[in-house]
Amino acid sequence: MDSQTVLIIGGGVAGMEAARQLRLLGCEPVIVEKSDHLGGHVAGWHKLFPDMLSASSLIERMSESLDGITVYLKTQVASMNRLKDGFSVMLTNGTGLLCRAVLIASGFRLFEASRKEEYGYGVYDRVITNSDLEYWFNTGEDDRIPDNLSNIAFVHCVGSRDLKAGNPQCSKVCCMTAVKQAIEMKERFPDAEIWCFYMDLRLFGKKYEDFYINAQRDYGVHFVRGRVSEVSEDIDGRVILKAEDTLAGRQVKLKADLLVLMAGMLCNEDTAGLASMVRAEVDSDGFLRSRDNIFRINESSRPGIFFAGACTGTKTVPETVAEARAAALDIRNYLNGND
Amino acid sequence: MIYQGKQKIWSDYQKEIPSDGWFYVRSCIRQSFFPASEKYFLAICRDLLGKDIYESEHHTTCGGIAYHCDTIPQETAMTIVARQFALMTEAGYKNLVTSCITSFGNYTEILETWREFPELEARIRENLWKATRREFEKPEYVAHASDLVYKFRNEIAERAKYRLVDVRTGKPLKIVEHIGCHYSKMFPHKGIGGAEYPCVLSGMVDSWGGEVIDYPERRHCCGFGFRQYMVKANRGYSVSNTYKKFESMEPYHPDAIITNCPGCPYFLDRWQYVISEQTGKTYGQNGFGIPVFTYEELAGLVLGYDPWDLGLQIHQVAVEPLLDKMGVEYDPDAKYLGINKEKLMKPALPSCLKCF
Amino acid sequence: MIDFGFGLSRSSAVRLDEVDLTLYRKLEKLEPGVRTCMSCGSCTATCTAGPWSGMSVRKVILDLQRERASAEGHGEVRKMLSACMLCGKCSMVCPRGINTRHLILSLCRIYEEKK
Amino acid sequence: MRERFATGFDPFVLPFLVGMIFVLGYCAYGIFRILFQLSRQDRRKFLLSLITPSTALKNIWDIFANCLLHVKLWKRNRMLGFMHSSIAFGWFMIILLGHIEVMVYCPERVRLLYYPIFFNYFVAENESTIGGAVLFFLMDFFLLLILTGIALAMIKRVRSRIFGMRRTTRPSALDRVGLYSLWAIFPLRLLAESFTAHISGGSFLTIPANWVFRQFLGNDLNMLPTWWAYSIALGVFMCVLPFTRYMHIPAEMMLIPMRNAGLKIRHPRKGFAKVEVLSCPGCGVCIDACPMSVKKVNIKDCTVYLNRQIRRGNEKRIEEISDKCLLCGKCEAVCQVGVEGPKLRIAQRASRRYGLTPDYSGIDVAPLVAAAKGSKVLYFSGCMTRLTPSIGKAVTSLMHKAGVDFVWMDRDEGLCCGRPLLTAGRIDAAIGLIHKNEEIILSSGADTLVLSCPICYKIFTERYSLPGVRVVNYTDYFSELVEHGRLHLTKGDVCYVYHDPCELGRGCGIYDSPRKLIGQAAGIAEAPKTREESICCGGSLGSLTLDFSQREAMTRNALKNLYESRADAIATACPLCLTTFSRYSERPVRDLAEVLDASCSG
Repeated sequence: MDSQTVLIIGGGVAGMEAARQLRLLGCEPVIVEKSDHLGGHVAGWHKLFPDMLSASSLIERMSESLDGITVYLKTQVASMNRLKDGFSVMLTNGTGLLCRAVLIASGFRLFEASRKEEYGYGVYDRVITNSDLEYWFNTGEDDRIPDNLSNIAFVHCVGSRDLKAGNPQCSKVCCMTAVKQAIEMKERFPDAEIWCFYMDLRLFGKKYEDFYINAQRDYGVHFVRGRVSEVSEDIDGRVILKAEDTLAGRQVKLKADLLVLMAGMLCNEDTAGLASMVRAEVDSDGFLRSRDNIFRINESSRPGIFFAGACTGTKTVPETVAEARAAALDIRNYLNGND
Repeated sequence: MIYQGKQKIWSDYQKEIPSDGWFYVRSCIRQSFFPASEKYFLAICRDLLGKDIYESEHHTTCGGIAYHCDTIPQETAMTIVARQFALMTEAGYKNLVTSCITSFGNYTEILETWREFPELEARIRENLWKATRREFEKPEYVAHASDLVYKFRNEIAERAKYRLVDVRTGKPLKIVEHIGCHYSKMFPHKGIGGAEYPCVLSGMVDSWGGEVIDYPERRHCCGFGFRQYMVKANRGYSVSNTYKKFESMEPYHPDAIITNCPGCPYFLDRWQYVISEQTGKTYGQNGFGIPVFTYEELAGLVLGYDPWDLGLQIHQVAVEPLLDKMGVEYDPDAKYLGINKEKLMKPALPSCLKCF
Repeated sequence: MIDFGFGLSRSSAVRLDEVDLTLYRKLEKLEPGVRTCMSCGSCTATCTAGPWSGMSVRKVILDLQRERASAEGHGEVRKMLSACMLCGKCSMVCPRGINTRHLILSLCRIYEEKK
Repeated sequence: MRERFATGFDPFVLPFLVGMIFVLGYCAYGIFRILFQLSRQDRRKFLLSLITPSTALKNIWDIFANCLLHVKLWKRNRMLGFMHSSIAFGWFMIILLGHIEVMVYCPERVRLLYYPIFFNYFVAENESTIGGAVLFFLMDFFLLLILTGIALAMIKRVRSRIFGMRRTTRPSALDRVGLYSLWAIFPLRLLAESFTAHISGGSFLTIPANWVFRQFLGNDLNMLPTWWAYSIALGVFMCVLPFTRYMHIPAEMMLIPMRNAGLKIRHPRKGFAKVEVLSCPGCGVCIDACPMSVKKVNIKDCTVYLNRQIRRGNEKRIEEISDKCLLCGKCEAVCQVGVEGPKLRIAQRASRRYGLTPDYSGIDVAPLVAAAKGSKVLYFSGCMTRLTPSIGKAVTSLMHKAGVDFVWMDRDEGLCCGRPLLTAGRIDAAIGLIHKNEEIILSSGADTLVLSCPICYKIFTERYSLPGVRVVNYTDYFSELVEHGRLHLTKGDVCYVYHDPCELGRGCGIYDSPRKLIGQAAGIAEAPKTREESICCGGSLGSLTLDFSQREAMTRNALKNLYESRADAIATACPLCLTTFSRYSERPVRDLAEVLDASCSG
């Protein structure tokens, strides 16, 4: 097969950046995206830490760079068969294509916050998720967010580091997202008290600590170490949170006007299906298994199958972008036989 | 509150309940505190709905109280439970229904433990054999009696004489549902509706025309807590928890409380008197308390049984205001009459809580 | 009133939205650094007065942030503060550079104002 | 000789007279007030010292040397010394000569305050007499001297850098009035005397000037206005004097005998403190000396501004200035009149009211006493040394090498020495800790207490009462061990610059022994600012409000001074200096004990 066609599954940040790089490297990328838009989760986000870059402008800029690349929206992979030196792929829109390599960039899904029943997402009027809040930042539309807020609570690790929720892993980005959103909320509601309930603050990246200090010093955000155990609704519709302040060793209660759940990142539900089509492996955390997690994170154990972004584990946007570029290079080398 | 959200959760927590052929085990506490409740449960099931429910005079405590009071080891409780299973097996039944929530929790916990540790089950079988020469089959289904009433709630509603509606205003009565802790907090999938928003009682209230109120301390324990009550020095802790619940439900002005546990109705009822004596505070209208019912009592009222036959006169909190709201016919003078209509003495009235 | 031999006790839970932060707000004005405490406990670990009194700057700050409005006199905080020897080791080790000595002195003065 | 006016009076003297009477009255009232503010013992002590011949003589000499000749200032800065002494001494001489003239020519007028000042107006004398020639010559000479001083003062106002001052104070509005009237006095006197020189005589300055003026101003109409102007300038100066920094002129004359009498600051504002504050000439020497002034925002927190704010009674600023200071003592070391900046600040801090008072009575010292027993020599490392374990380790090693049997009394746990509390103004609390430590040390049975931390050392020497126990700083102790041949130092290759810790150097006067020790153990170099002028590391516990980030510039500035020595490494003798410098230093920083230990074979 002489074709330089590379199938990219997923049109999020990873897929888009990999496509751009692959084309620059002389390949012919084809993007298959199951939703009706490019950009994945980032497209629905408002601002990206740590530079507070507008997510929509980033996605716009990335989309523009895809001019001329075949993109199938609202399409999924129906079947995929390994050929001698490539793959024969059938898409759900009826298109069949032959490609030399496949890049899985299928990303993640947000933990379904209603599964943490005790937090009452979907049951109480004033409970939203991090993603809902970003949507509200973008559109200003959400009936659950009232005009006057005097206490806003953020609960970290919703569906992360939680065996009972089926995900013992850390989702890595939620702490920083919570700090970012806390600051953004304080800017919108300067008189509100903001409370972040955390188990550990995992703020590891460049400038993240600055955000944390700013949130404390300049915005007076309260950080309470302790996981919220349960939430109830009061007669006036506000929510009452119960937690332990583990540093004070005392039970605390908070009546909040808005509760924001920092839903974690899980592997996309269709990733396992994709993996089984090409006999790629799924790791113990449900994400795809890389050849190793240090040196060959972009490679699967099968020739011609590559990974980029959050399909192999929780990633930040810059990490995803870097991985997409690395994967493009790996694929190019693979196609040239320089493995 | 988004009702659809709850419905979505309820759909995840439905359990299969066989409609017939039950081996019934009574509750230690309820036989003393609410004997009429168990009597009317059997009456409703057998006489009204025509179900086959069998009980054996040989069954004993399940050991749950002693287990939760830390006075016997779990193995002992397991052996007692094994004997009950043996009684059921001997009687030819496969479905176990318990009157007591703690028994329900105890049976469930033991069965789950045996599932995880089969060697323990083997040892208990050996223990039982050595002690009593009995053998047993594990029940196919374990249900709580309230599960059955929940299952038959619509049949009861069809036969209802009264509804949980204020006859004077036509508005639904506001009912607080209180679930016993051992019902589903340990094993959410064993309870109807799960642990966070169980619907076993709220389902009954809904079908019988009442309105369930959801107050912040809904999940909280009634305060009984076994050790907390059993030791007198700890009773302040027990009543403080009950107080917390009443303070939390007070703004909603509930008309009644429905419970499915032996201890809960007792403590929610009696502690209202203690709280009134200690703080001067009552939670019902016009100085009355909030009447507390077992689900059988409420079912009995709905079905039109005589309140005094249902044993409501032995409640601390006066039930008459609720009876009046529901429009239940009753004879106030018959309240303290014995079985043969002989006059019993009237109890002394509390200083603060209004009673009859 | 009947003496049952037991009685009601108040909930020990702290109502975060009802906490009386007057003292803490005053302290924030005098020593804004207090906001950046991340409860690492270095101050407590190094405290010269600690072994003799249980003094902990971290706990003092937290108690001020969490104390219930009705709690009388902040007994524990006062006790800890009056054990401080002002040696300055906590200021030296604080990774956030909080001027803990000034924080303590300021608090000692705020209590004066309270009277 | 003839008196020009039989009355011996002219209305133009009135401004001067008013000013003179006002200022004398004010000072007299001030003296009584201050005496009244002193405690009974202090007052007694002061009055007795005035009639004690030795102190009285010392007072006279000190006043002459400091107030008139500005000896101290000369040593520090010749230009400034000349400027100040020319004006002060010159003016004094003019006044003195004026009185001599009156006494010589018209002794009956000696009681008129204005006569010596305006002698040349009232008395016509001829320079041809010997007396006249000498006196007029001297008068003109001193006037010229003053005018040179005034000229320098004017230049200094515009370009202070010429005088080696980077920063100087900003005078207040009244200060300006005082300043300009002071500047005006002497040129006006020259004018006035010049206009009258052909009548009243003059000398090398006034006669030529008179000749020049008469070339184009042919009549005597200018005479009276210039004398008026001169009198007005004097009057204005004296009337504003109590409200300007020039108050230091009379105040210092009070301060010197009070200090010589051994008085101390006992009240933050009254008595001795008041005299110190009034004695501040506002020269601003302390600004450049202050380690905080490396940052412009801190300039207004130097001692000169503290004095100014105390005089104005601006409580908010007094508190800010008092609390910010590092108490390094350099302002005091460079101050010409000896204003005790740090002590004045501690007194302000001590006057503060707290709702919470520390209470250490509950501390059970029994375990500490047990830990301190077992040897005649005790080593107390202090709190800060726990954060610099290298010091404790080096001291222990040196002690072992010297074969000293000792006990490290606060090795595991210890109490603070009380110095931080004292500097924070919590004096009673400090005394509480002092008593606890005294109890431990006295119960231990030791006779020598070695201290490696100068912060502790200062309070141990000043405030502790330890009869039978010799309190010694480790620099002195190790010097002795070396002298007695118990420690053998081998000179290494590294060259150290020694940083004088504030508390050890300016605080306790120990400058030589550390240098000598380092010299024996390694090479030694000096930084440009050293000994009394050493720059505080910026880590001082003295400051209550400076936070971590604000101190960095000070530390870097102090390091810059040390780098100029071109030494390889920095040595100091204070755990706090060690920690603070280590944070930012480009060169290795070592404690004295580490330096010695490295070169000591045992």
